Amino acid sequence: MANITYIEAISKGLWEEMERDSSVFLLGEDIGPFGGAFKVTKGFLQHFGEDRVVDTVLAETAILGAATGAAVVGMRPVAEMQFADFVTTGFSQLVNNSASVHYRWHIPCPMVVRLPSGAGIHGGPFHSRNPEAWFFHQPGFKIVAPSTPYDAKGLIKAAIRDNNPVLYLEHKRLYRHIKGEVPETDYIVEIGKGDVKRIGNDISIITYGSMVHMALEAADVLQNENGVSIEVVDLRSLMPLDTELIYESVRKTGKVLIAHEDNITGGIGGEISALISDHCFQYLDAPVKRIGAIDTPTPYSPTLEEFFLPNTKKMVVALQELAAF
Amino acid sequence: MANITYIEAISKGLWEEMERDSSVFLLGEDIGPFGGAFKVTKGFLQHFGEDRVVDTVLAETAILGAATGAAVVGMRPVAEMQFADFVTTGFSQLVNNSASVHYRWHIPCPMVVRLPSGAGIHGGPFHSRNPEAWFFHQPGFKIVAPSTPYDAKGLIKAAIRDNNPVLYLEHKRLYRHIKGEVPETDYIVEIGKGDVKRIGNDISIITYGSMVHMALEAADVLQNENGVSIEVVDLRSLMPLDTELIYESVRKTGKVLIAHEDNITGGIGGEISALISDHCFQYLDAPVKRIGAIDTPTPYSPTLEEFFLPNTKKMVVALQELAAF
Amino acid sequence: MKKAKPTEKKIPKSKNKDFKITEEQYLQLYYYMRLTREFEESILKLYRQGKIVGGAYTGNGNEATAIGSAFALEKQDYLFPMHRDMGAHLVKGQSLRNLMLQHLGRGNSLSKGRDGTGHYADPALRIYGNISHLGAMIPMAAGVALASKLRKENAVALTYIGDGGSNVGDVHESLAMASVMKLPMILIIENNQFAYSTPVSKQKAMEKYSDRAMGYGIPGFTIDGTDLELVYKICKAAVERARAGEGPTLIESVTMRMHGHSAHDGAEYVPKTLLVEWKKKDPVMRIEKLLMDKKILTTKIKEECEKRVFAELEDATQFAVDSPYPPAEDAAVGVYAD
Amino acid sequence: MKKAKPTEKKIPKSKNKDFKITEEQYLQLYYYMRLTREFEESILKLYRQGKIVGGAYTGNGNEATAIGSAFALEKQDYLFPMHRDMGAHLVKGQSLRNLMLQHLGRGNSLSKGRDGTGHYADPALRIYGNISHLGAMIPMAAGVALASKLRKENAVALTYIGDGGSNVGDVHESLAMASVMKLPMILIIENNQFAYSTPVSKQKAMEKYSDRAMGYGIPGFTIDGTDLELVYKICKAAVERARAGEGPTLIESVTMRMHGHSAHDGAEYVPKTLLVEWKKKDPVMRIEKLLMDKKILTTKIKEECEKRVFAELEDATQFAVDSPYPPAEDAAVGVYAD
Ligand SMILES: Cc1ncc(C[n+]2csc(CCOP(=O)(O)OP(=O)(O)O)c2C)c(N)n1
Ligand SMILES: Cc1ncc(C[n+]2csc(CCOP(=O)(O)OP(=O)(O)O)c2C)c(N)n1
Ligand SMILES: [Mg+2]
Ligand SMILES: [Mg+2]
Repeated sequence: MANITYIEAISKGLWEEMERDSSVFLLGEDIGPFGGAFKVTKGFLQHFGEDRVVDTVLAETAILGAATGAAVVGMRPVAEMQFADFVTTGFSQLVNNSASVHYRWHIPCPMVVRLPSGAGIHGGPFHSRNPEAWFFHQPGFKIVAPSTPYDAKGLIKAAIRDNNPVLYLEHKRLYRHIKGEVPETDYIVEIGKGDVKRIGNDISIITYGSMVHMALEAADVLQNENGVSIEVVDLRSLMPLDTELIYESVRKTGKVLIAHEDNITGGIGGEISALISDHCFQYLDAPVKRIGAIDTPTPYSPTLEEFFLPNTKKMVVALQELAAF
Repeated sequence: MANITYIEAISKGLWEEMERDSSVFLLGEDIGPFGGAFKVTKGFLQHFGEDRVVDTVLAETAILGAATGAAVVGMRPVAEMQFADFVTTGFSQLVNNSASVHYRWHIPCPMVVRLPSGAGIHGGPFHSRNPEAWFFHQPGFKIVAPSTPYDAKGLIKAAIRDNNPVLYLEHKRLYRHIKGEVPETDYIVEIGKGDVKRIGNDISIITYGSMVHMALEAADVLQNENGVSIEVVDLRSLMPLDTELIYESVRKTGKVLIAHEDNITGGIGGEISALISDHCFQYLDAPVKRIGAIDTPTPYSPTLEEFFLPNTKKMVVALQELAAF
Repeated sequence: MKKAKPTEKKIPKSKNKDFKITEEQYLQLYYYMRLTREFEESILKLYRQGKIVGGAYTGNGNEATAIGSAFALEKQDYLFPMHRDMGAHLVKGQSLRNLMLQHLGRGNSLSKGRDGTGHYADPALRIYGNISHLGAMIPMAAGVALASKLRKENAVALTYIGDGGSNVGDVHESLAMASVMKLPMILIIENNQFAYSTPVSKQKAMEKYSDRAMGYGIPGFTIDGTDLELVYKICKAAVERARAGEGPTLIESVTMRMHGHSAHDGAEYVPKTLLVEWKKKDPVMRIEKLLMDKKILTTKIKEECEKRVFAELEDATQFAVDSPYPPAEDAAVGVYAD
Repeated sequence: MKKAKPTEKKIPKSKNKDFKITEEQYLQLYYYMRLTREFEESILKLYRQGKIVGGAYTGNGNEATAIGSAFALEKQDYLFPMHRDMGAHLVKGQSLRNLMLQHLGRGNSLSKGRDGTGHYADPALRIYGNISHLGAMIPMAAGVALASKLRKENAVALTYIGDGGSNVGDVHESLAMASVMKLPMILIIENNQFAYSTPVSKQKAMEKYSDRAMGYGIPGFTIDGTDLELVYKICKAAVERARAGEGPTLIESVTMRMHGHSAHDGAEYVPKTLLVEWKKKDPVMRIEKLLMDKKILTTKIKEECEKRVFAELEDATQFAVDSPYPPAEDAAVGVYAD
């Protein structure tokens, strides 16, 4: 066990998989000598060499398309987007090629796209994207979004071993902000399995990524100030969803708050809410509530961004309303 | 009044707006002498000339970006995608530029993107897209999806007059399949207003586009075979949603089937379900149900495509289950 | 850095000096040319009979380009054909039955009915078909070329794009990547005078598509795409170059789309004179005449060839028509690999 | 069709033969050069003080390119600057206060705090700032050029991209469109030797970026981007050409990014010798020396200029620092226009 940051956990997971399997290679912008904009791949070039750590031209369509091509012929590329926002520049490759390869061609497409995501760092409209909902709607992807160093390492390893295109959302605000115990022995976190990060009885929070930490804080507040017991379900995988875990929690508590940092409308919270309504109808004691960013681009100024984003305080208010329902 | 097809209604609406406002112009692939892949703009070049009907190079990013640029400086471009599927090739322009212009720059971006959408014509995975959910999730767009010639004409005219980027989904299967009465006098269908296409008391179907016609057929079956009275709410606008109309219908019937041709998971049905659960919780007599395409790419073979798509029969089954709940 | 010449029309000197086509190869080529032409005619016939599931795209006029280029490949090389390159599929080893099944959307087709026409992959033959989005396969071809380079496979990736499709951003990004990394990739721009209804004069302002090669520091050629020998030899040189680790080549093959854009398109927008002009350069006729002149092809061999072609087509058509559509529920499986 | 020459280094002959720079213009240019340099130094200082909201991008080394090019525009022309073109904003008439407010994300900034740095638009000045996605503004610039053409406005759209960003597909599609339609657009590729940490040798395999012009049938130039006069004159010729309806021009301006990629980047990956070499061509020093040599600039004028620059900067900085952030609830409004 080592107490390491979220970003170190990603690096370690990548490193171990590259050691384990020579078909794994990295490609992206500035990932070589520079080690990437966030330094996830620092030292990789020196250790693994130029054939495993491939610095590319500045061109996301080429990166994502090349990753898809290499995957189709049996390599295991891990493509880095410098910021998740820039995945839009190669969108067609992902939704048209990568996602449909197996369905149409019956060939695995074992690739990973690393997406440094999320707001709260004053990045403004174009360095703050949470891109999950677009790909969540495209059959063919797996999508994971770890909240802890343990999950970050376990999921990057699982993503690399998976035979499908996996979108790996790494929240930039967690990179150096969150530390945790991570085994140094080999382990994976199974894709498609959520994790109850706090057990509770009165309200379920269904969430993932950076919001898990706010949910845990909000749960403390509710416990201490209102005596309300909150269960925090960390999805970890957005696709496939661990619906059984969600339903189990909802059947127990009867009240749900779905929380994501992404814009509310059309976010994956809508789907989760619809699934819960459909499958847990008779267990619900209150309407399924959602919290997320308001429906605007991510604004730049600190005052605006704070208003825009969900946070612990806003969650506390939503939970108190639910508790009172 | 004239009895015309859905596609004629679109052409007429375009034509009238071009006559009315000289800042309206068309751009796209093969839209000039050829009149477009579906012949929506047949005869336009001859009448309006090359400065109003602009044949472009084969390049969707350039088309959508150029439309955005022209709109920002006060033109009213109407861009045609030859098939809605190819909007993915210019995705970044739309979600990054067009959608955010007003929020970030405080300048209107009055453009329309025409998207020949939908499956059921054996187009296979890449000529069958229903692209609405991606853009539904991006703040900044308006999205309309007419089901009748009347709405098709009224909405294309409203879209052109709107000061925002409007995505106009025209269902290819309706083009020459559906006829209806359309006024020859000037009128618009207001964006953001749905329409109850059939009044009923027992179950609400919330739907749009080609599915409206299946909903009406299914409603007949339910009425005749089961004595169940179905209300059919045609959204017409997907963004903004006419939530009041939806809630009103649900409060009356207490049971809801949301129907779209798009893949279910992450489709806009999830959002609508979540909104209904949140705002009509105490009126619901049954879980909110959804019907849509299964979660795969659109397959090519007729047998597969039929299994993949929702249809009247499947709606009837879903409605009967709801009725029995 | 080697300075790319704007266009070289001559065949670059081979290191092996071994681009001679043997008699046997000539006859093979002739067979593929005839087969491709007749196969596509069969497709059009089936289309008119309502047996094709979706649209039908044919490459009449493009046979020499498709066949000459694919003939330059070895078994280990990767082929990413476009919608007018049926001949390339055949040369790379694809069976008529499989191609027919694809067009008829049958359950035993390579794509199991999930996609049509040339939209399939056959890893054993190293054929990876296109998707509809023009240009979208080229980044994948670059990726395969990259994989080949990283694994030291010595395999080349050959791909194609139309005069219209060449304007899509994917093409540029792929060429930028492939040229910088010296990937073993060849891109053939099939300039067949039209992109759907749009004449090539509305797709480009430069003289020729090979003028774009210089912008990536790679060799560029503009050649007569109806000349089978020339196509083969240029491509062979490009393959050799790619295999030697010297990077990609851009080849503009100038041809004419002799049919409509797809089977439903009457192509009234194409000036008749243009068709008359190009008819004289019909690639199938050209090779036939050449081989007759060379006395490689005799009337007897020709007749045998025709018999073989028609018999094979008969077999494939019957086989495909008799094959069932996939079971409906099959639609739901296979989104994910295990 | 006119055959584009691969690269022309000389200034094309003007029809007006009127590219002479007056003394007054020289002094204006000098002022902008100094102002830009000092403005960006202020930004870096504010960044170190934690007053900039997000990242801070500066154009040290790029001043002559930004200023010389924008100086070639008229009032009716459209400017689409990139992140290293602060000087272009200033020349086109933007106030220091507005630029400062943008960087500090204040509520009274042109973007009302919704976006930062040069990411704003000022329709009155016809400035349309970039978004972060490299290349994404160029299709918009093409669209504005198209609007200008359709409305017979006689206005030109000038835009920029980096050596790295030039590989993005948007650039290719825009040049394809602009060249075919002969749109009044000018694209300057600012080759400043690096794209973030990546040296330009890993972004291109051709000799120079202007080699791409031929691939669109448009004129291409590669020039010393530290030479203010040269940049101005080439751009003036390109503007004239565009205004005459002859279409776009591609200009590679060769410079050096003398700072890190952004304020947080120490740029350890840049060889020190390269910086030393380029320091000798510092564009601000170059123009200063030239004007001194020409006796247009005297010590007195220089001191006055400096005083003015510092006073203006002082004013703008104070004004921006004193301005409030937008009210939080403001975030919710303005997604749609009425
Ligand atoms: C990205 C994209 N945009 C539009 C289309 C629609 N489309 C299909 S083929 C075609 C014309 C293609 O012309 P060209 O590239 O010259 O190839 P050709 O068919 O002439 O061989 C068009 C516009 C498409 N398939 N993909
Ligand atoms: C499409 C896209 N991909 C990646 C990035 C991240 N990024 C920002 S600036 C930069 C380097 C840009 O280099 P260059 O284009 O040469 O411009 P310079 O900064 O050197 O002026 C990168 C990779 C981006 N902004 N947009
Ligand atoms: Mg063509
Ligand atoms: Mg640069």
